[in-house]
Amino acid sequence: MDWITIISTTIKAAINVETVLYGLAAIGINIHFGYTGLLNFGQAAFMGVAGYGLAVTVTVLGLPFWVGIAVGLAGAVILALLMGIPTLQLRADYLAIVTIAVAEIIRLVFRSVTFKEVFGGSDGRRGFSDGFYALNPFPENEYGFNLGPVPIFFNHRVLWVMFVGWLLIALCCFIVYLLMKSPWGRVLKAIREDEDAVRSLGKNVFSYKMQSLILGGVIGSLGGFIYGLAYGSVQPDVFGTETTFYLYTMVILGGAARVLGPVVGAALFWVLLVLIYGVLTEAVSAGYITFMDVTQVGAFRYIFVGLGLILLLVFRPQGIFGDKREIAIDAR
Amino acid sequence: MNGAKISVTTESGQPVKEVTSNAQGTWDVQVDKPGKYKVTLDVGSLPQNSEVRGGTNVRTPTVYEGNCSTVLFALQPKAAPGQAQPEEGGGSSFWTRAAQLTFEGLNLGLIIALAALGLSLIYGTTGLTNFAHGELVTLGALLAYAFNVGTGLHLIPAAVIAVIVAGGLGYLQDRLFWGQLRKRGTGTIAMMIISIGVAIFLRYVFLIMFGGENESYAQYTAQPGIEVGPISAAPKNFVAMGIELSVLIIVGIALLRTRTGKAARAVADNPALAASSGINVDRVIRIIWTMGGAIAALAGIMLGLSQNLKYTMGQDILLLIFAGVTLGGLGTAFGALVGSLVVGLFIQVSTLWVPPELKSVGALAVLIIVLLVRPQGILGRRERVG
Amino acid sequence: GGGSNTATQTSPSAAPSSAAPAAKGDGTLTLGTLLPQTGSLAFLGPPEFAGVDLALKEINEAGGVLGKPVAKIDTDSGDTTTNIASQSVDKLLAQKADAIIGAASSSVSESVIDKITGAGVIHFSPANTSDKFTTISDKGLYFRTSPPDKLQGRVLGDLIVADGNDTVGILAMQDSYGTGLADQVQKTVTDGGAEVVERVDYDPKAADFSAEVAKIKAKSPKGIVLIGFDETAKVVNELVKQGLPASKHKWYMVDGNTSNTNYLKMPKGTLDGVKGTIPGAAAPEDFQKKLIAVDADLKDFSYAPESYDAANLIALAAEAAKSDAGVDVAAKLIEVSKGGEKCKSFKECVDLLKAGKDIDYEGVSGPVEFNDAGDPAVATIGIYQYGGDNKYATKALEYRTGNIAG
Amino acid sequence: MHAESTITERKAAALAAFKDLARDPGVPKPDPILVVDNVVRRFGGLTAVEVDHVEVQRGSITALIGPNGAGKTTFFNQLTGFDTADSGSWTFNGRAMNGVPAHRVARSGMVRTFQLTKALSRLTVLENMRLGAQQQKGETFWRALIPGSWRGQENEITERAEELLARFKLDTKRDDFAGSLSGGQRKLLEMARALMVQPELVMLDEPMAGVNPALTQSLLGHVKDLRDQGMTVLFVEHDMDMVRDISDWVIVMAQGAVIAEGPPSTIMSDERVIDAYLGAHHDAPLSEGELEAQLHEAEAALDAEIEGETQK
Amino acid sequence: MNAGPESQQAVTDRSEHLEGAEGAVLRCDELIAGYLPGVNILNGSDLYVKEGELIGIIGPNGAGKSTLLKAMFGLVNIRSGTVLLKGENITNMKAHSLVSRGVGYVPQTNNVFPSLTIEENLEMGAFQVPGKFKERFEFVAELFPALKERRKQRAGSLSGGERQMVAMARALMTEPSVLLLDEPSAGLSPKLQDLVFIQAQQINKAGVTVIMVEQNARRCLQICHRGYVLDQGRNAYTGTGRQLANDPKVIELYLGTLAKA
Ligand SMILES: Nc1ncnc2c1ncn2[C@@H]1O[C@H](COP(=O)(O)OP(=O)(O)OP(=O)(O)O)[C@@H](O)[C@H]1O
Ligand SMILES: Nc1ncnc2c1ncn2[C@@H]1O[C@H](COP(=O)(O)OP(=O)(O)OP(=O)(O)O)[C@@H](O)[C@H]1O
Ligand SMILES: [Mg+2]
Ligand SMILES: [Mg+2]
Repeated sequence: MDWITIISTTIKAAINVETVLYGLAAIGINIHFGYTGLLNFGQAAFMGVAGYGLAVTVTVLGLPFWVGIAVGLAGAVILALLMGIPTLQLRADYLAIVTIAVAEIIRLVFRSVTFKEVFGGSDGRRGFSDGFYALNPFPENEYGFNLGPVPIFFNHRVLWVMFVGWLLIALCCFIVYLLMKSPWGRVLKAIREDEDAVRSLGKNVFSYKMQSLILGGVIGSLGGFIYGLAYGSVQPDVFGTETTFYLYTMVILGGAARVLGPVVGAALFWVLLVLIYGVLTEAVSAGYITFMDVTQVGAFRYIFVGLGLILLLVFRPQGIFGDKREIAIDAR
Repeated sequence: MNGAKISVTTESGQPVKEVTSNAQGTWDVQVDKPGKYKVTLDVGSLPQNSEVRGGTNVRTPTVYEGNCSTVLFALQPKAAPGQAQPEEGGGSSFWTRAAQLTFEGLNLGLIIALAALGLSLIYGTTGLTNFAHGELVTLGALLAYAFNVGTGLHLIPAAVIAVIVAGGLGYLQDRLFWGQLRKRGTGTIAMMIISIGVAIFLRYVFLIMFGGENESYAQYTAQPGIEVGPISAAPKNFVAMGIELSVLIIVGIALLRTRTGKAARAVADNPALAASSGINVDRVIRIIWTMGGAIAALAGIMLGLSQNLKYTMGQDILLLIFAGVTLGGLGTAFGALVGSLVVGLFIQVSTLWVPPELKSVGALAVLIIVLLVRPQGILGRRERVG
Repeated sequence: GGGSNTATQTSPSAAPSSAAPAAKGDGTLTLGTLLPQTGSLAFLGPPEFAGVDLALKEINEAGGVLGKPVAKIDTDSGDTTTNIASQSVDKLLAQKADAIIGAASSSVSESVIDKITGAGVIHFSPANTSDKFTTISDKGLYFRTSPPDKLQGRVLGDLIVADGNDTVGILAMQDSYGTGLADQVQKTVTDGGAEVVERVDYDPKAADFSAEVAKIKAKSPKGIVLIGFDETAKVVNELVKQGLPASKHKWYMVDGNTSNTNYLKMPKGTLDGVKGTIPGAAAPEDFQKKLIAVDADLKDFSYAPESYDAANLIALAAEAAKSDAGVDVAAKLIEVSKGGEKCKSFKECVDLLKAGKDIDYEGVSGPVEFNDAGDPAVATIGIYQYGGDNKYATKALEYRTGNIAG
Repeated sequence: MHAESTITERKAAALAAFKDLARDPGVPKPDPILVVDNVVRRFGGLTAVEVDHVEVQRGSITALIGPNGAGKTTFFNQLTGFDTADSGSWTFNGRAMNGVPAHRVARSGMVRTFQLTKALSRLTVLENMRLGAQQQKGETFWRALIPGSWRGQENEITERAEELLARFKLDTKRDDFAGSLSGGQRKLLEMARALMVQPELVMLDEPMAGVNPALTQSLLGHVKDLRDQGMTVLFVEHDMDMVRDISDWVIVMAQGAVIAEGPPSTIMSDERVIDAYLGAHHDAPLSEGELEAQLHEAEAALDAEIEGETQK
Repeated sequence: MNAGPESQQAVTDRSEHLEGAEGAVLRCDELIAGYLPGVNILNGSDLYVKEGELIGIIGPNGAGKSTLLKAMFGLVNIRSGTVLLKGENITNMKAHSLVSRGVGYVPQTNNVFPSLTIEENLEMGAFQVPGKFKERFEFVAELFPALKERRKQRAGSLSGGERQMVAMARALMTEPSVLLLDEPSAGLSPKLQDLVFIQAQQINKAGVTVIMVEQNARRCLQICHRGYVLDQGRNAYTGTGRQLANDPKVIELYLGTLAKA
């Protein structure tokens, strides 16, 4: 078995762009769900709006990269307002279904033939990342180091995305840390517990929920940008409900309402995905496992990922960083 | 059409050839260079009582190397001057289409309702938002497939066995898994994520066992439709709808009227108090899981019968199921029915106006609007404050 | 390449550090596959894997490439809903694949093309149909053998017109394959003087297709074109249900949906007289038998020929380049695909190459002659017709070969 | 704690204000802080609240009593914006308050507690308390990002919170999650949190139900202190000892309407009130003898009933 | 808690318990229980109740009174110690099995099924004896006429006091032989409070063993045969109702002087 590759790909997965972009989006979910108790199941839409905002601005309108970022951010804020104004009055479970619906509508519109001219149909858009890579300070090369016998290298493009991405993550985590320590964060957490009580204490619940929705949405949209920039393209199906489910999984894995929870959750999720896959493929091709063939490994990987998720949460329902006491209170 | 005169010229107008159509109305021109050509039909050579549809008698096909290119002049009887062109036969009017779509909406809505009922039962009694419910739907369909195609049983007994087996699996699921988690005091949020894990797990087990393709049952595939008034539908649709409706109503009434049904609602409200009232909470939940599993399986079989089977079939309608449950009002059986019917109807009927690729958009938009007007769902009730 | 050779890989010198992205060949041609084992296109995975496997089997039986057996690493491309394709590519690159065959979905390919070509590795898709790839910046490393939509669309459109359908309805799966083909059919049909009275693009994941069919029914066209993959069986169900059977309307299918085992379960005669177009100069039957020998469970054969040809072409180009490095191989791919002595199998071709001749590989999926963009330039389309047993005759009604461009 | 026997200035003032008032429902007060007119709330066929006119005197402690289901909580809900009245209007400090959302009501100085407590479960007790404070700088987004800008205020708030917690015997629980409190502790927290708001009018919905009597007693002193600090208190309570002890004025509701008003001493001897609400044994805890008598009475009634049944 | 050894009437050590507990219907011995891992709420409390007795438990907020009832009733996990019902070990037995052994329980909070109607709530009360529903329903409707009028109203929309009535009524639907009441009078109007205390006594007279937790402590001690004062999860004082009610220490710490005045 090729342990070197397995270890190398696994370590890389822990810090790669996927971790970065899901991590960012998960930080957003953590603000929504973990701190404010908003069951926003439309996070993927924030990513999508940002990614497409950037892509369409640059490719269709021919405007520069920075304008695209601005449009994407504005799109996220507007989406938050549009989603929030009518739905933030709803009970949590209803909010969930409405946000799923909004996200699905957005995805379906992105991929529709009717709007193909703008959004590019099911293949999406590409060719908008040059502006970003033009800023790349790293000369063309492979960067990294050997961890013992394990090579960990990224090329200059990936490195640039990762650099920016991790910087953003650090920034977001710091902001979340500051906010959640502050009275502002206290109001959010209180809203999560009981809105009416918070209202009775003179806080404008709606406004706080909206602030939370916008903040989490904007941070989620950063994930969307990273997606678009890392892959050089956006496709509608990336921004489906499935993605949001995975984001929730990451948040809970890491521990809800913990500053670093979502990031660690994202890393863990990808590590799980890559490690299981690496071990399985290698074991199968080396003949250690005979009940599946190589082309079934993809499916078996998910079976084990599912199992892994189940086991993690069965034995650590509060997630990696979570507080067991909170979970005990949580029981109905 | 015999004897129509056709002339072919190049794009720039140089004549290539003139031909006359043969008895079958076909003709043939050999050209030696690829490019655009202009084909003109001599209207004068047509019979008196016919004309070219669309009016123009010129076609400009492009011929590519090594290919042939066909042009067609559709003829139609000449309408008497001043008289409107007769409606084309065979097409259906707006209202027949609306009727057909309403029927389809009910058809789909009932299947969703059945699936939604299972979800709602389990959510209602245990508070578990079960993202693996789509997989339970798939499970039923695939079980029936296994008995049907795998063992050669006719679909009807195969379906009955599948529903029973799925019920049993539902029971075991709670007995061996969810029940144990409850006992450990696992919170509902953690359970929800666990259910995502279960969904992934099951889905890919299905992929391995069943493969990634669409499959159909051995019987009732492509059953020809019959015309009933303005709609045309296959007999299997009517039978299926009948079964779905009766199951929904029976379960709905059972929940409202029977002791176990009431106990289930009591457990949903407050399990500790239910236990204090002498209700065996675990037993009630197991009954609900058994029923939920069986009903989900039935929904899957009906979906497979009306459509086809695929390992993601349940996942693909999960959103609609959730929409149905929520729209009706969480935790009420009749709410699930009403909500799902609304979802089904809107999906289908909205295609009268929106492109079908966006048909879910219509239904989801309605969902949003309804919830804005009635935040507690159609049949839900507002809770009191204070 | 050389996934098994871990020692060299980990030495610092092997860690890619030069500005030139091309890693030096290590003598073993390593093919990576990036094909759907999971996700919404999972049903396309088995035939594609089988195609590659079959080619590899034949290549290695014929002595391999550059005197060594060709190595292969399979990975999962998933679909666009998860980004696992990117992780798979990481793995392939880490294991020094020289060429990657995949992905099935244009969207997935788009998301990884930069990564693959940036590493100096060939990106060779057997199934991408999006026209974006023609113009994409790919360092000359992107190729595809995917079915030539434009030609197929033209042939099909022409066939429809020739059959005298003056009104046509199109039901097309809404993705780059479906809409691309549908666009071409629509254009040809309209140019030919018939009218496309209704065109419905549908979401293949939709819960059901009754509304789509109802929309077609409203116009009751003479000819109905079904463009899609295996969900077409559901559409057929619906057409029959809503009273638009093949006996009353003329149905046309495409390569993505002509071979589907579900048709056999339908009542006899359901598909009687339906016509379909499949790229490739030979009847698929023989080839399918060979595939089944590789994978006995195979039910669908979509893109198997294209995958098979892709693997063969890469092997031949490597042999011609006398190198297994991606960049070197890519430089020879166009050459071996056209202009020279025609040959049909790897063995035949490689013998010619060894004899110092210029070759022109004629594939199972068509003549495969690459243009400069790495797209196939010429193709052959066969027209097949179904009988009362819901199977299409193994002998095509006719073959049409032509330039794709235009 | 304040010496209870000494009548403070405020108490005196309040008593003076009520001295010459008529005992009619809806009687006008000299200096009302809250004036309510024609508030009606129906649930289906049931009219839960139908208050014609009522006023609450500023700087007083007013008790609102009435049988279960009389509509007291619903009335509170209307006034504080947690439910929308079918009709009616009311003013607080002269400002019309109907249709004003709950949080604005609270901000304008009218704060209520909930009968069925609303502990913010996964916040600590101390955080629950801090949340009550008004006009916190750190509650605006941008300032929250600069800890320096709110630290000082936060410390003050914490100090105030800790004082209150000590009074409410919750200081040992300060770092526990509020969700882990016992039923009575939640009541205490609910009230303490409302006091953190420092409102002008505090509306307490059964604050002492389930609170240990010894503690209740000490808290009553605190409530009187509140009045002395100029706060107005309107509270719902079924504990007549408490009502008698601290209230300056009592309003009685039954079946949605105000049926009587008056000082505690007179109201408790009002026939209607006794009938509707207090029952026969309202004015003093039952003595042993009375208890026996009562029991015999009840038994006799039961026996008679059983006889009646059997004879049927 | 510094349990005052100087208090003469009220007993604070286990000897009385061990003596008295012989032949008790229900007895708990050195219960240790809690909600969160590592935090014990009950720290070894003892309790016994004899056939036909009415027992009162009082104590400050958060003392663990409710926890004690819940522990006996199988709703809180007992970490050590035993609970015996008529000699049978019922430690950590499931609540519904206790109901079939004749134990009834009214919780302090969350004591109704909000989405069920009043009638259905009561029906759930009679879950194990559905045949008796009609007869018992008439009985409780007599006690709380408000409930009868509203029988179709969902309990979730009831006022606090109305809920309390439903909760009490629900427990009276079965005819338990041991009844655990957690603050049954809280939130009720004085008139109904009287009724509850009278009812408790009557039920007890009819042979039912009653354990009652109350913050209406003085009233409770007046009617009960014996009382326990619980503080910090331990028995601080025990004695007859009258003993406790007149013990100056108990008055100062737990009863207050308000009601006496
Ligand atoms: N949302 C509602 N739907 C239907 N009826 C309601 C609703 N809210 C309150 N009620 C009814 O209105 C009446 C008044 O209730 P309210 O809670 O105001 O009583 P209350 O005076 O506070 O009683 P308590 O002293 O028991 O708390 C009650 O009979 C109650 O059942
Ligand atoms: N669900 C819970 N999780 C954690 N701790 C709890 C929980 N419920 C109660 N506690 C803690 O257990 C202790 C005892 O609570 P319990 O409810 O038994 O008190 P009590 O004596 O009934 O008080 P009260 O008179 O206020 O009802 C309290 O300190 C409380 O903080
Ligand atoms: Mg009330
Ligand atoms: Mg208690």
